[in-house]
Amino acid sequence: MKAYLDCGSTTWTHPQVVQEMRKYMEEDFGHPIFLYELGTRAAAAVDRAREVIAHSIGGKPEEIVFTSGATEANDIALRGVAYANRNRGRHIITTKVENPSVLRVCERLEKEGFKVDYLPVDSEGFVDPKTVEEKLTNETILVSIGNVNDEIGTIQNVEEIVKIVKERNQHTYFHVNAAAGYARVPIDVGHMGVDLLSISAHKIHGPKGAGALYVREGTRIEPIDYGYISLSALRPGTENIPGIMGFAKAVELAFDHFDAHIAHMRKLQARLMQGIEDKIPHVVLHGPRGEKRSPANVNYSFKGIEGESILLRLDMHGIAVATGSACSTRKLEPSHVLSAIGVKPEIAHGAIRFTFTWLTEEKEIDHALEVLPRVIEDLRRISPIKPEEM
Amino acid sequence: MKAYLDCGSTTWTHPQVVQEMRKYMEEDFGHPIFLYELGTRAAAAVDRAREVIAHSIGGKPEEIVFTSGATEANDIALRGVAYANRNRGRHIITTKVENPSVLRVCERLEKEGFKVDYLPVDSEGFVDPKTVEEKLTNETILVSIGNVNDEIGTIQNVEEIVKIVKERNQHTYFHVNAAAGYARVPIDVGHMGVDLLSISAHKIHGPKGAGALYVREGTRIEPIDYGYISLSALRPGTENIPGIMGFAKAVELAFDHFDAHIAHMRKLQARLMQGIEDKIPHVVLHGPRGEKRSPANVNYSFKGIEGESILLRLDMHGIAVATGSACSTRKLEPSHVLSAIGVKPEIAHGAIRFTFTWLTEEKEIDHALEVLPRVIEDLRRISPIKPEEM
Amino acid sequence: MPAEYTERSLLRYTEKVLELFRNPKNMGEMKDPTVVAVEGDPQCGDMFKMFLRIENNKIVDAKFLSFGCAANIATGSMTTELIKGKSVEEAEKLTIKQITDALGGLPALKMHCAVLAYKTLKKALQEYRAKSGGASA
Amino acid sequence: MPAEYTERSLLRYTEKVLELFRNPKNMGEMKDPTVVAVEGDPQCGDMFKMFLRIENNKIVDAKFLSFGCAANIATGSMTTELIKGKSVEEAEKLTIKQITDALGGLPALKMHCAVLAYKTLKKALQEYRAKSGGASA
Ligand SMILES: Cc1ncc(COP(=O)(O)O)c(C=O)c1O
Ligand SMILES: Cc1ncc(COP(=O)(O)O)c(C=O)c1O
Repeated sequence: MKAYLDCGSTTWTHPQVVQEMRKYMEEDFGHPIFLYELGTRAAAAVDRAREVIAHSIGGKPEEIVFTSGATEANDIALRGVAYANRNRGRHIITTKVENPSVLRVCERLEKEGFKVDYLPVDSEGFVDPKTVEEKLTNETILVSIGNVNDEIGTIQNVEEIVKIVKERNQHTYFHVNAAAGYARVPIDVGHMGVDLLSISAHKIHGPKGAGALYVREGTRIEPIDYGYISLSALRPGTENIPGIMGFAKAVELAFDHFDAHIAHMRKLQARLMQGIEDKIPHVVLHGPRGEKRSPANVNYSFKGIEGESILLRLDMHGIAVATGSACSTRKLEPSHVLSAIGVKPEIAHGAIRFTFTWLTEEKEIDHALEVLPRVIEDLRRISPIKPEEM
Repeated sequence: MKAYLDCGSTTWTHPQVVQEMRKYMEEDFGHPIFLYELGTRAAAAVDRAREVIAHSIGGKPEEIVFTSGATEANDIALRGVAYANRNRGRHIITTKVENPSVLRVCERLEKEGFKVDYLPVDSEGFVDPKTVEEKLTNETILVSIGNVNDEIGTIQNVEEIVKIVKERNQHTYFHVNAAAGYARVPIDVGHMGVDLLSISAHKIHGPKGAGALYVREGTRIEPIDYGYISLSALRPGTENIPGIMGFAKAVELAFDHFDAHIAHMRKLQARLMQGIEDKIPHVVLHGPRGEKRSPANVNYSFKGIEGESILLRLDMHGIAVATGSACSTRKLEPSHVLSAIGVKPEIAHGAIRFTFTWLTEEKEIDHALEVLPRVIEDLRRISPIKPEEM
Repeated sequence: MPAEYTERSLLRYTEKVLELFRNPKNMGEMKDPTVVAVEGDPQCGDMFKMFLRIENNKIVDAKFLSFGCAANIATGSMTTELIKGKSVEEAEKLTIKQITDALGGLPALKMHCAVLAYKTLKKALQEYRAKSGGASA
Repeated sequence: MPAEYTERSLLRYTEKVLELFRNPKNMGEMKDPTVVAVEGDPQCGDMFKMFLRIENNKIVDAKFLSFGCAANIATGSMTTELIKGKSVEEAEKLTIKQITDALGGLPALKMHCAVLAYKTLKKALQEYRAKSGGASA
């Protein structure tokens, strides 16, 4: 029995997605810029994909730029807007709990002379809209806030924050990194009022190497990369057409029964949280409970033991989870998100993130719930630290 | 009957490549940065791919950086080296006949204060090594020259040029865009003495969305993109593992019978050139004849008629070819390569490029040779220009 | 997003254009035309030659030759179709927009090809006026 | 290419490390140890406790507890294995390199975990010397 509970990091590709990709690899493999039939078929396919993806977020097809993933989409959004608007101002606002794909770009922009404010969050990961208001200046050209936190599942109140930003200055652009929230929570760029939004295919059972950036019509943005231009000057290079078509197929599959998917994930989530809290003492939930938590995310610390050891023990039973900062294990620092919500380092080190999708099966949750208590108990037995004293 | 003779633009993905990709999409789909088994399998797979690709160009596995294609590889190579060495000098040398993925980056660098010399070429597309020598200064930090011209197939004498560059200054880096030459002509980075080399998967029956940059150990280079770092800080973002594995499989298939592949392409090439010259009057070959021409490239102008019309007529018979500058049809200017070798605009407009690979079949060439004379004759009949008067 | 970053439709032809490219109308030389006009320059990528036979101020036949792309050929077909059977005055009133609308639109980058056929027509009609001594209405 | 741009092996464990993580040796508490030492700080991500039973200047048993990652646990296993049955003098001569070599190497980023077990051993041995009044050779 296996349980893949690290869907927040990446997912397997749906067989129907693979099938779709195969078509664009073996049959309609043409280069979309050329006028012969194979080329126009490829171009028409990309147009269809553009429509599917635009539709899923309430945007227009021509507002979709295909990228190699959310990392690249975030980089284009942030630096592309910063460079194109530097004459209007050099101030950017983001939060302390963004994904590294946003934070690293902001740090780079700081080196290049931009000023970036990293907003604090409360103990559940929420940004207080008032803090945004306080930081806004006439120099603020861009605000970037993820709609769902990838580590602790906090669903940010983006709409309200956008309203505050736009009331202060219509021309301050708003970017949302939606890699963790896409297909987990409803997204409508019109309703939310955002100007740029990043998504990634491999988090929704689409292929790795495909993502998209929504760029509202009229947004002042310039390329950050240069070279051979095929369909889009904002993202040079021959399009990954099979990736794009696989992405679109994954979007169709994810949004076809969206409400049922959410309900399924909510059920898995409740079962997992209940099970952990019933069966294991000395646990700490990270992030909010209820409606304001992503249905796809559960994150607990198990006091007195260390996350990597839990991860590797669970792996011995075919269970895949993430620990600490799922995206920055390399730094060996406690997760920046857990630090930002005020979790003590010794607790943060024992944090385990379980993430799933609409395709995760209940029996995977049950398998985890069977193995986890034993693993925690075993590791606590060999730890010099008593959980009740932490 | 169909004939796909635009392999220089892109190729279909080999079924074995698709099979390999499927494995990394549906089974070993893990994120390579994580320590659980699925993650380590993915990481180990990437290491294997690195070895296969390094081996194919005579480099070391750790000198391979995976990218989304040659466009991105060229951008990282050129701007990455330029930025990291700007304190040593701001002079770059390239040629007038490079692919737009090199030229557009050079133009960008000029805007940022670098000085770029674009070397002329002779009537067959060759760079005179002496012109390189003349342009080299103490400020020259980088020379970038493609080993094979994608439009007219000229095989550049890279080795000799590298020698001249390195004799003048060991620290001047040498970059080769090998997207058009990879798997068509032998490449050995050690033997050639180059520091950076770009390749692309979709030109060798691998997937779109995958490429690689060879970066010699010790090369001073910095990233041009920022964000979430998975395996390589030079190219952020979650790796396109299926793309990488598909690329490696394509490399194996391409290099497994390399000599036989070359012989096959030479045979197709001779057959096509002979056929065109025998059957159609008033044609002009672009690029060299013989050993110094890529075995995968044939390029003729058909006087008195226009390339796009030829392309679309051939397409009516299932034949795909490229016209003018295969990579810049959008500009409606005669191909920059044909201009650089001194072809008159009215001749350049009638240029048709036929490109193939080791998998192209002789009967495709024969089909083209059957259809082409009729198409040329038909179009000449409705042209106001007499080919014999051009 | 600025238009220059979404160039996907800058080069695509409509089905109508492709249909007229594949099966062009009125293509070829004409013997004994009333008037002939040439516009364009092969160095710039296209050249267009139009033949008109005009009887009693009515265009009874129109033909063309083209050294040009599909847009050029399709526009030539459409232009000659639109004026055949019309009076010279009617032909003089034909606008470039009417031609491209009839083609279902042309990619932005190919507009100059449509203009070439149109310019050649204008030139031919002027020549006809000059020859026949009549002024345009 | 600068090392910082190829981090693929910064975190990977050898099979030996994973094996010792999965089946650790000498893990657990010891009743009546001759000496106990603790190093590290849970705030920094790891804490290590070592128990030694020393008879006639010989380490007859060694055990450890760990609040730490796989590297920490594997290094604890290896360190205790390497000193069991050795004299105190021999144990004092053990180097950090001997431990990591025996593990087939450790990812660069995890070296400090190995050092922690080593430091705890040193501390335990010092304590033993202090307690028993003997100085190190
Ligand atoms: C919130 C968030 N943003 C961005 C990324 C990076 O996306 P990608 O892997 O598509 O580059 C991830 C996943 O790694 C993520 O979880
Ligand atoms: C010589 C050359 N360089 C670079 C490229 C761009 O490569 P890619 O499509 O992998 O971005 C191409 C093909 O379009 C090419 O022919």
